[in-house]
Amino acid sequence: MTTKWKQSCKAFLSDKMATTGAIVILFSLILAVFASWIAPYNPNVVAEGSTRLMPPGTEGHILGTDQQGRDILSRVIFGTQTSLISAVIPVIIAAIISVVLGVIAGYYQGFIGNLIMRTMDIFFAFPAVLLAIAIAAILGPGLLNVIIAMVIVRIPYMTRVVYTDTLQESQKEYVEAAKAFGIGDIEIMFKQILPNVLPSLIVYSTTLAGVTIVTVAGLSFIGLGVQPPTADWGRMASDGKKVLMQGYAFVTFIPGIAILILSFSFSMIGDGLRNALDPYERSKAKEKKKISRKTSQHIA
Amino acid sequence: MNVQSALNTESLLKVEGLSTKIKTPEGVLTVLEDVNLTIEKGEIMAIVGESGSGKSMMINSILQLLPKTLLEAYSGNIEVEGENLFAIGEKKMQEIRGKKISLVAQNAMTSLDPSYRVGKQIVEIMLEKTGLTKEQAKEKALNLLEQMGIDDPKRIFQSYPHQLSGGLRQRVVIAMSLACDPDLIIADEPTSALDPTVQLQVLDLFQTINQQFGTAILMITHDFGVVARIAEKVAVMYAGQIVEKGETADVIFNPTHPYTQSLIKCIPNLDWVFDKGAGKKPLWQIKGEPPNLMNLSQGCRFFNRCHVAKDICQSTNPLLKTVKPYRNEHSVRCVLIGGGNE
Amino acid sequence: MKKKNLIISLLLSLVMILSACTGTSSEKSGGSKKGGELIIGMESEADVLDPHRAGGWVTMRITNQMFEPLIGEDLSKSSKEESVPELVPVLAKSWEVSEDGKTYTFHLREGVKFHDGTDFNAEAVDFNIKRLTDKKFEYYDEIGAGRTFRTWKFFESSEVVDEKTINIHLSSPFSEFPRMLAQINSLQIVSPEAIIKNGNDSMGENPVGTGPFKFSERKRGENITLVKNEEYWGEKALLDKVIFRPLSDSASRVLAIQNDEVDIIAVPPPDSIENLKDQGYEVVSGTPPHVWYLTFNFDNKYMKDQKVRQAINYAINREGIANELLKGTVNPAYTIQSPGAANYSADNKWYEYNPEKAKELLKEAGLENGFKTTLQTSVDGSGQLLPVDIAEWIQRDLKEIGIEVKLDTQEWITYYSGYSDGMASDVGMNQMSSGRTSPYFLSMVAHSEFVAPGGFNSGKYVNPSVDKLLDQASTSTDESKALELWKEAEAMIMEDAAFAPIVNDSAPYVVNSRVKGFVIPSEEWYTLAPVYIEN
Amino acid sequence: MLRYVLSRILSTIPVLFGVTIVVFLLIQLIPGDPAKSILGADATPEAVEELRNNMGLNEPLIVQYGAWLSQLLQGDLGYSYTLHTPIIEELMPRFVNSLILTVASMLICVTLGVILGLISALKKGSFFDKASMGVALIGASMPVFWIALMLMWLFSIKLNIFPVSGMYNMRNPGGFMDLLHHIVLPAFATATVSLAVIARLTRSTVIDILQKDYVNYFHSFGLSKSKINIVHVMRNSLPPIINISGLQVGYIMGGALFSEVVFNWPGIGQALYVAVTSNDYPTIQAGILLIALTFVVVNLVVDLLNVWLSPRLQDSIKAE
Amino acid sequence: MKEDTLIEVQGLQKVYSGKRSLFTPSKKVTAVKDVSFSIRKGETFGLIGESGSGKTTVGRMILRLIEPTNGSIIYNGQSLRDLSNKEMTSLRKEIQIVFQDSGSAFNPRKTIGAQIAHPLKKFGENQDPQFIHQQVLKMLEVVGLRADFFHRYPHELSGGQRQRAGIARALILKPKFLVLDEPVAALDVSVKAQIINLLIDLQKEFQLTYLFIAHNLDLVAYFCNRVAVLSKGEVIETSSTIDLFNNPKHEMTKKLLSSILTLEGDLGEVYKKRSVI
Repeated sequence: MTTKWKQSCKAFLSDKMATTGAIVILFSLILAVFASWIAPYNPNVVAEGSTRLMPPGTEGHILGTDQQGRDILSRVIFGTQTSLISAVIPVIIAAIISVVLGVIAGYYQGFIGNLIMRTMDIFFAFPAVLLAIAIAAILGPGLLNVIIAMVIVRIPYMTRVVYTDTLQESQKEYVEAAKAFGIGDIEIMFKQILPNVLPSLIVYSTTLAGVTIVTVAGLSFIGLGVQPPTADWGRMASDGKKVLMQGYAFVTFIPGIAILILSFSFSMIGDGLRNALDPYERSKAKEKKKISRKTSQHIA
Repeated sequence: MNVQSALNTESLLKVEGLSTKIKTPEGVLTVLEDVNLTIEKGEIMAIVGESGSGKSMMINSILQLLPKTLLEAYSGNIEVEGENLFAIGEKKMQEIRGKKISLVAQNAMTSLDPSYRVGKQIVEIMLEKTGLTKEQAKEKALNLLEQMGIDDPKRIFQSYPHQLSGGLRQRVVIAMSLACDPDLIIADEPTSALDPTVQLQVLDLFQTINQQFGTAILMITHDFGVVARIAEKVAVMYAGQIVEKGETADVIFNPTHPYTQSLIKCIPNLDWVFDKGAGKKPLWQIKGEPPNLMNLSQGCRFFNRCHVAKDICQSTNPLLKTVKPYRNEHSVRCVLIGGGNE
Repeated sequence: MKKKNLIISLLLSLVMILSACTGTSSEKSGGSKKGGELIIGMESEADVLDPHRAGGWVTMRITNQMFEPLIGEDLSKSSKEESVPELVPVLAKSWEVSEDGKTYTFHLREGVKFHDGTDFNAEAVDFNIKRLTDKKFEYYDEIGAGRTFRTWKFFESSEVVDEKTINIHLSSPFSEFPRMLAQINSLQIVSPEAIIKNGNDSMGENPVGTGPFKFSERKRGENITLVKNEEYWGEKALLDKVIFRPLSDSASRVLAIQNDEVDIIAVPPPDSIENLKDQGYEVVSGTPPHVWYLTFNFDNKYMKDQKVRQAINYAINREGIANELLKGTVNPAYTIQSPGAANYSADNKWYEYNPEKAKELLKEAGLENGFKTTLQTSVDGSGQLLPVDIAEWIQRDLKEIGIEVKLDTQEWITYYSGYSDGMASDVGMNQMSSGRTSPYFLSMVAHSEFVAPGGFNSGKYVNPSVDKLLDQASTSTDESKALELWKEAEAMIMEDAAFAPIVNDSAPYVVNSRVKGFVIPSEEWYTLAPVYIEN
Repeated sequence: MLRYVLSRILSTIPVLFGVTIVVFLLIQLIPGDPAKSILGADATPEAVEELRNNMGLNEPLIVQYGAWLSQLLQGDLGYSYTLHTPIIEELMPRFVNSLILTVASMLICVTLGVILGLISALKKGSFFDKASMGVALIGASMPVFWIALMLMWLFSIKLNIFPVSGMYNMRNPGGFMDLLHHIVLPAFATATVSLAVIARLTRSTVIDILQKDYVNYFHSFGLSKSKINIVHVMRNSLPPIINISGLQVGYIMGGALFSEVVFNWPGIGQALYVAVTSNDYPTIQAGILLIALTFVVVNLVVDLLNVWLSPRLQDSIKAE
Repeated sequence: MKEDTLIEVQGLQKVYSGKRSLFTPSKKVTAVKDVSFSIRKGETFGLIGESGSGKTTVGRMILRLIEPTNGSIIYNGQSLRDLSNKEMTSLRKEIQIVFQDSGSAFNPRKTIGAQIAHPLKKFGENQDPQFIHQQVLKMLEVVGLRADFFHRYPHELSGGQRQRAGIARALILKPKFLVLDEPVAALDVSVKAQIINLLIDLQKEFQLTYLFIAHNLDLVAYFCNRVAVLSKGEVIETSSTIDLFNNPKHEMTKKLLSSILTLEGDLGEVYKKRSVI
């Protein structure tokens, strides 16, 4: 590990909020992987002797049971699976695609760059949530389709981030130096420029992962998310609205809090990473303020 | 104010034993140590130093512009016309800024608000700091611009900063610094970003201002050429300390501190160009790099780079000693010349 | 379900009968109470208010207040009073059928005017018929025709005899024709003048009919307001104004009635009903023609076996679903025929809960060790109740007899539009909720003519004997004969166990107690003419 | 300048064109048959085929696009599959209602967001700063529908302060005050996330401007802090804040879908929700298109506003 | 072309097409109008001019980092503009550039050693890692950097050290011709001299030819044999340093010369003095 990364790690770990966020994510990862061992009940079936809407604190059901009598704790635990998958996978895929598009567009500019970025502009005309809804509505509900929708929706934003960074980096003299040695474009783009673009993309992706959890929950609310009976926080929260009016707020409240905690943790890590990658990032951040304004619409 | 201090008001600015400590993530840093300076009314003084020598900290200390989050502590004294800046409180300090002492910023481009016409920015200062009406302020601003050698002051008045060339911008900033008729202008490397031809014009402008308004000027620079051109007195700074000060001619033609000597010798000698027989002399160079203030050794701060250093320099912290006590004070911080403590 | 199509509507403004029967009210209190403004919280936004084009019951419940058919159903009696709404004359004061059963003669009511002031007459009826049947007609309406085609299955021609008499000629006897005319999406009479003046599309935006309520205004997403038709030909409505308010979220509907923002709400969440009753609201329900049933896939190797189908039928605890899961808002269903139809009898029960019998049957089929299969269901949808919960209940019940059921859940419309495509051979069964007051419903679900893909017989159930019975029944000219035939067909279908009926919705409405005269007949819709608000 | 405005307006044409293509293609990707959707699952195959022909669904894609676009240009958004009405009639009144909600949400998130961000920036590192930024981040981590549900639970059910649904009290509509009473909860629910975004951006922008040379320079003249903050810091923070606020319009229109559904607000979002759940593709198509167009217009306005606010941009435009 | 000419630039021109808008035709910006000069083997050729005069663009065009709009560049008898990319790549070993230290001349994410080694790894004949490592260490020594700088990151170096590393990188493939693009402009006075001395030493050691781009004249006067003065994209005067300083012909040149600040005041004073003598 290079000293730079060591420094960044140190800075990150000294950030209490970010570390807490990382611990929460790690914890939820463990929950997701070992859900079947950890969860006290089958999340999709009413346990023997359970009745509907047992309040939190009931013996055997710490977080109570839902409107069908299923154990909420178990459903929350299993819900980490879909939440993590739907948050992380689309962001990773979108990041990979965006890196290619953004680096090429930023490095070549001209016709290719214009073509890519103008295409992205078209997608910026759609509020991200609506675009996701439209795509998911057309593809039909289901986890895979949610992932596809989120990938499509995230690409323009991430591409823009990569593009701006690449644009700046490619004007720097170390790139000219590489060109002066006759080093090929591909190598310059992906070996020289990319490492400098990645940190801010990682920061952005982390934040986006948090946002994506929230967006996916929104899709679930509309019925476009993961299909029942699979435990999914967004759907749990929106299904709970049926009994919300009768005073059973916890059915909605608990999964919502789970979404909040996970999403918040990703944001904290994002913030922590941003600070940790300082001061190098800060100088860059200034240059690209203009763009970050555009991209801060990401929360969508 | 008692009689004694009233007598002392002769000096416009008097800095005595000033040390400035700031907070950094790595710990407390002493950026200025034991700085002594006096500027009389109507005088042009230069401070010469390379990056990291503490020139900017000087300005921030004098105008007390260091944010609380950054400042650890001051020690020593700064007096303006006999008033101790550390004692007068923020309100009075606000009075002094702009009216008594004003600043010519280093980078004129970034020091003007891009959203307003430059005239408005000059007028704004006048309106707040002086009792002028809007019309009076505008008239005065136009006058000032004209005095800055600007041909078309009305147009410039109506321009936005980005519409002006570097030289014009610098003139506007100088005009701004004169808005409230200050007694002292501190000019922070006002020409380092300019093309050589423009640099010369701006330097001349400072001289004109000095002569015309009797304004004292503290010129911060890294270039002895600039010093030679306009300053009457000069102080050479190295690593947060003044290492040599005196009348310009004395310092330039009789540099005493090894650092000053080196700096002056670093300037390329052009004799070979004009005197065909002269031939090129190798360029004088100082070895090494300026020290990191974070980990200073106890002795002389120039020790590592010094071409005449002796063992004693490594262990003894030199004091600023007068080497030429008569007529024009010329003092040097070097153990080998003036001696030191410990 | 959004049995969105086809059924008839009727405007029940048979006011005379009404005032007599429901008479609890109007007479005693005299004029003082007969007014008021009624707000109904609907389960979704209505679609187009053109009665020919309307696609859902939600809309038909509104258009039904403004439009009238020639023959209607008596909606003034609750399901308990009358399990099948009686056919009554509305805009036709009487009608006759020819000997061969192919010609219907309608004698039209006199003195009827449309809301726009134009006269109702035989020409108007003819215009309406042409709008739905005659492709060459200037005002032919494709969508309307598409929605009402079942009524016109045997239609040949119409003939204006005189100002107040019209003949309709059929190509074959059609015993259910009068009942079909009384259904929604049939021959509700719209004002020809309005269409001639403003075009076919205008009827949806500005409906003009003959009913006891007139259209006032519509704010999309907010409300549809009807006002009393002061010029009504019969007994006038009691309410001054009716506001239909779409509240698609069931919880919001509950809250809205609790906050007194609405007077009546449709489809309350089952969980809320006890609560609301305790708070003094009335829960009105009936036995509308609705059945939630499983369709077995005859392409599936297990489901081909009649014994397996019967075993599944026996294995499901319908009482449990109705009372425990759905809190008594539904009744267990033991026949595929939906309530409200003449041939329906609650006493006709097939396959009452008997898991032992089910296991036995499986054993006979050679499947004592059980098998795995898939059940497709939607996640929600109109009339679907709580489809996933019900499916999960069934999943548990079937596990008891060794059948492992995998649930394949789909979003409603995807599911609904795929339903008529049929099932892949690895899918064991799917599920639907539907129903008609006409026994013709049996043909829709079980006749080979409607086999998927393209028809409503999603399981591809084909039994020539059933087909024959159904055909005879629908073309019979003798009503009682037809009834017998329908019953015979029903029994045969149930013996085949082509379906597993699960529950019948009782369509509960929660009503503020000051609302009087609101009755749920054995239909998917109701009349508001006798309703009033008690001060 | 006028020329720039014109050319900027014209430059949205390719974007709009692209938007129509995307929207059109989206709908083409749908499996299933629109004709069938219109007629219902139990329609006869013949009827379906006939409708397909009449709807032009058997034409090549490009012909269909052309036809669709030319209809669009005439203000015809097509027919709803499920409502059987011209979509424009369905959406336009709702569009107005959505705009009302959007404007209310914008008012909330811009005023509160800017105030919060400004105070946090000026008191950087203070408890207020940390607390409000923490809350802002939490606010941005919640699904809108959930915020809406929780607000509804607390304020409508538990405290019974605000109505649960709708825009007006149906029984006795009370004009503006009634609207205000109804709009509070949905507007707040919609605004939360944007409020957080605006607060965070305002904070970072102001902190950034506070570090600018010219701000320090004006300090060196002894100008009062509050005046510098107002005249210089706020003025220069304005363009980014306006920019982000403009972008929030898009987010708010997206988020409004959720609060409209929860609070039964008769807006375009609610119509979209219904369209999505009933696979009414033409309505989805039209709704998305309408919102995208609005968003493009808002962005255009924001861009022009920024140019108007930035002398530098104006000049670079003149130079072009 | 004379025997001893290493590089000859003829009528070099660079026109940037500005952004086109719907209503205005694209506006063209001429960065370099007409530049011609030739550099002899082993000499240091100065290119001076005020900011915006196009001097940096000329430097970049010689390396074909920027494609010229017009004109020819003849290096050692070969027209650079006619070379294929492949041929140009092999020629790049001979022509190198040292940038002004702006902190961005090195990739911040890679060690100094790796970056100096990079061209060797790419184009060197001997690919033995040990050999490459040795070469880099040798080069570090040549430019006066300790071996432990090999593993450092650019931001851990001071400006002067980075500039030395930049020179090392440029020299690693043993080039014949170096473009020095304001290599000391951002450095402190005390460090400036170190770098100039280093460059002078290296020139002797490796028989290098320099194109020295600068905006202030004192260093040019000291460092260069011949000078071309650039103004608004055009060469207004080319001559030997001595001639130029003693006998400036163009007004602009005179103005530039008189702006040199010396310890005795500006050079104008010197001229006055000399003319008196």
